[in-house]
Amino acid sequence: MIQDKNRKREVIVKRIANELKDGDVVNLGIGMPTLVANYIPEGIDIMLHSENGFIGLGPSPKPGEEDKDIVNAGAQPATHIPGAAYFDSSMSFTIIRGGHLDVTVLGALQVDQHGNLANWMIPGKMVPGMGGAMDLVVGAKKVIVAMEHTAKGESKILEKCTLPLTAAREVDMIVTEMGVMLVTQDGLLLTEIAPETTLEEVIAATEAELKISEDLKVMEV
Amino acid sequence: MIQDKNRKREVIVKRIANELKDGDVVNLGIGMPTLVANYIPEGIDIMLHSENGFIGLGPSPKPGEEDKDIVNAGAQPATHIPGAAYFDSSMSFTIIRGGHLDVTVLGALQVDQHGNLANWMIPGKMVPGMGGAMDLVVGAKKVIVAMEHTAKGESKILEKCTLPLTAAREVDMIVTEMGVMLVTQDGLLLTEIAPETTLEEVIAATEAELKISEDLKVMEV
Amino acid sequence: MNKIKTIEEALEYIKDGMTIAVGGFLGVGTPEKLVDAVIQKGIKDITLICNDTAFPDKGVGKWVVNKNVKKVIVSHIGTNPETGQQMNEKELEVELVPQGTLAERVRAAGAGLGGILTPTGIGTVIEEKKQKINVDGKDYLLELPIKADVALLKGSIVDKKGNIYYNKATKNFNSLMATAAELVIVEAEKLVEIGEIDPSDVMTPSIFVDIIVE
Amino acid sequence: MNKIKTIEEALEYIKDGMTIAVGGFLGVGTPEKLVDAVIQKGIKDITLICNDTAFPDKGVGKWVVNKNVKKVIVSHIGTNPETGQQMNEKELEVELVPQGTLAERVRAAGAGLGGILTPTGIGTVIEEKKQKINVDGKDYLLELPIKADVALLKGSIVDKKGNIYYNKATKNFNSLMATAAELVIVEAEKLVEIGEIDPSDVMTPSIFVDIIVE
Repeated sequence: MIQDKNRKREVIVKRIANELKDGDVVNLGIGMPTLVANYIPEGIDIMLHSENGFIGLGPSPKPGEEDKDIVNAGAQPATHIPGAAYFDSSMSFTIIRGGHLDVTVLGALQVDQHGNLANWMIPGKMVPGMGGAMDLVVGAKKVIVAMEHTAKGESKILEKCTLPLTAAREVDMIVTEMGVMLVTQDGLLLTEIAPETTLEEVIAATEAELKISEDLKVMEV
Repeated sequence: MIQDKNRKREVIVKRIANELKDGDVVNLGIGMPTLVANYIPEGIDIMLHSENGFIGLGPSPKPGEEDKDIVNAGAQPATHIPGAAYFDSSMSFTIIRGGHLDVTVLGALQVDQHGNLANWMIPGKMVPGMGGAMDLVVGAKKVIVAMEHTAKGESKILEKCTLPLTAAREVDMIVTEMGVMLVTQDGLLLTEIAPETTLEEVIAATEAELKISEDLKVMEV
Repeated sequence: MNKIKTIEEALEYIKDGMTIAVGGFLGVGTPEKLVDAVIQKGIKDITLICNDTAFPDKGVGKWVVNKNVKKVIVSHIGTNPETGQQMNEKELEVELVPQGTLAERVRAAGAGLGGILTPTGIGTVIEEKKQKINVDGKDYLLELPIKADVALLKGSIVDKKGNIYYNKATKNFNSLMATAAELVIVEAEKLVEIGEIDPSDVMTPSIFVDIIVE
Repeated sequence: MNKIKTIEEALEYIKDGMTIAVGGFLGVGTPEKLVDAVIQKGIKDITLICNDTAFPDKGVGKWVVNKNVKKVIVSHIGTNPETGQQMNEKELEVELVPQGTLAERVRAAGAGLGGILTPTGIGTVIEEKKQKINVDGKDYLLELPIKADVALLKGSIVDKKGNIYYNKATKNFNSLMATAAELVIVEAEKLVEIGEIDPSDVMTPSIFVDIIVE
């Protein structure tokens, strides 16, 4: 089982980066999902969507080279790549909601075996708001959850979410530091397991029932 | 009663031009309404809307100076004035339907005392389609009908339209070569009468009941 | 990803019976080369989504004359007598849609909306067979999305990634059709290198465009 | 018509209790001078329509800190701890709206639509008290227009007629808010003569703008 915090993140975001295909239009959520951009395989051409209003998000600017009119959806200074395009919020969500976004990668507080996702509030504690997440999860062709498998020792992969949902039955894939799970009609299917990790460890850390793929592979990260 | 075809048109469009106010955003329909642009009083600033996608329609270009990318909604070569703006059809009808258009001037086949308008088809005979007319009549703050009072001796101002409607109860004002009529809660109110025209002539040419304003004026044209 | 193809290559994606959305307003902003290529290839039974049927010798009006279409969904047919004639002879089905409603229905398809509520058409024949919904005491018609298999666009300036800039009154329905089709083909009036269109000025982002022809 | 006014003159149109729509995304593209002037004048009981409540020291976040607002209609409050705190203490009403739904609701108001159908929020608390409409076997929420008394915009380049050009990521909600308010005030980063913005590149046509400040 991977213990190092940084190594956990690396395993998760590297694996997700390998999931992307040439030509994909991708939205990466704030936090860990953003790091996926650092591992996109050579030779494939990805267009990153920033929901504040552009496609063609580039790397962070060098200090002193920030443009006040270019930020990402987390208000961090950003850049655009050649061939980028800026637009208003209505077009930004036309892209998201209209099925023009191939992949969205988001963090989660909880996700369950039906593909339900909760990531926008903890009643009475923390209510950041959903921002663009509800639209992203409903609209993207493929929804990938990027998160650590557990929080404070508790499983985040449940039979049924207990927190208010971001969207119902929309998650396609969950990637954690322990493995890769697909949401299927029959529940969660573990298709890949992380290096240094045993099947027993994954099952013990997962509240939801896990089906194990007959073709279970080790995550290539 | 005015008999000359050109004089009729002139009376109608001049009177409508006098109805426009400084700063008005105005859409002029194809045909006679277009001529209103030629009589806009000095010193008032009107923005003409062209539903194919711009605001700031200017006069026709000189022969040889046509720009293939600038036409009016009738596909005639057009120009734009300084400060014009081009946009797509969705913005064009946002302007129309969203209440951002002060005045629309349209022709009619029939109009009735309830403010119903028919101007887009004659079943079995002529079906040009409504184009932008249904949106214009529903959306504009003020709907002015510009037409001759009669067609082939028959009144075009009826108790009740018999042709398929363009919109129900949306017409505010009717201007013909015989006078100016307002659509009120109580029916049509004749507020102005054309020069060289008698009240008896107007009433005889109008199928709908006409209330006569106590303050009836002669059209200034 | 190289999106640049010949017109012949692009035409391979267009089949008989498809629903095709075409940009342009009375032919202005219509990709005439693509329109002509469809005629030349003899594509049949097209359902056309367009603002109008243009003129007999211009834009999609030529498709009506050449009988490439079985149905048109448009706001206006008055400038093309051939459309009215074929309609009267029941050779051609014509669905007339108010222009603003047409724009919103195409946009709704592109934006993933289930429909929009418009006041336009209330009290007219446009109401027929449509759901009426009352909001705050006012009646609206529920108008549903219209989506196409293929969209044919005309771009004034197109970069090699597919970003489009529409000059002046050529925008019209082009930017809407771009969002509402499975496959989007743009005919570039001027093809430029990636980066030559200022990213703030792009009117249709490249991600909507599948094929670029010159 | 001279639309150019001082900030003081423009502020005369803003009253306690008004619903004010403000452009910007986490403060980027927000008219900071107008925001500050509202604080300085001590306008109270504002209902704010904005993408978010920005940061305590930036954009409309300052209104929250200075208690100019009684209600916010936004998609996100996570970057401004003051919003959450006032919400928990019931000093501030917070209506959270999914960002894409917020964009469409503002647009619907501007476009004269009675509402739009979105799949976003189905199966979540957003459903509560909303009409569900099934189209072709799929459920959608009917979301209603949101309109403001006043919109405060930031324009990168504004001409003296009121045409606006938004640079890069400053477009966001500015172009939508412009359509959905009784009175529209734009703060120009750069004010230019009429005609200096290419008519094809205008992003908010002048007819939406009532007042220009520098």
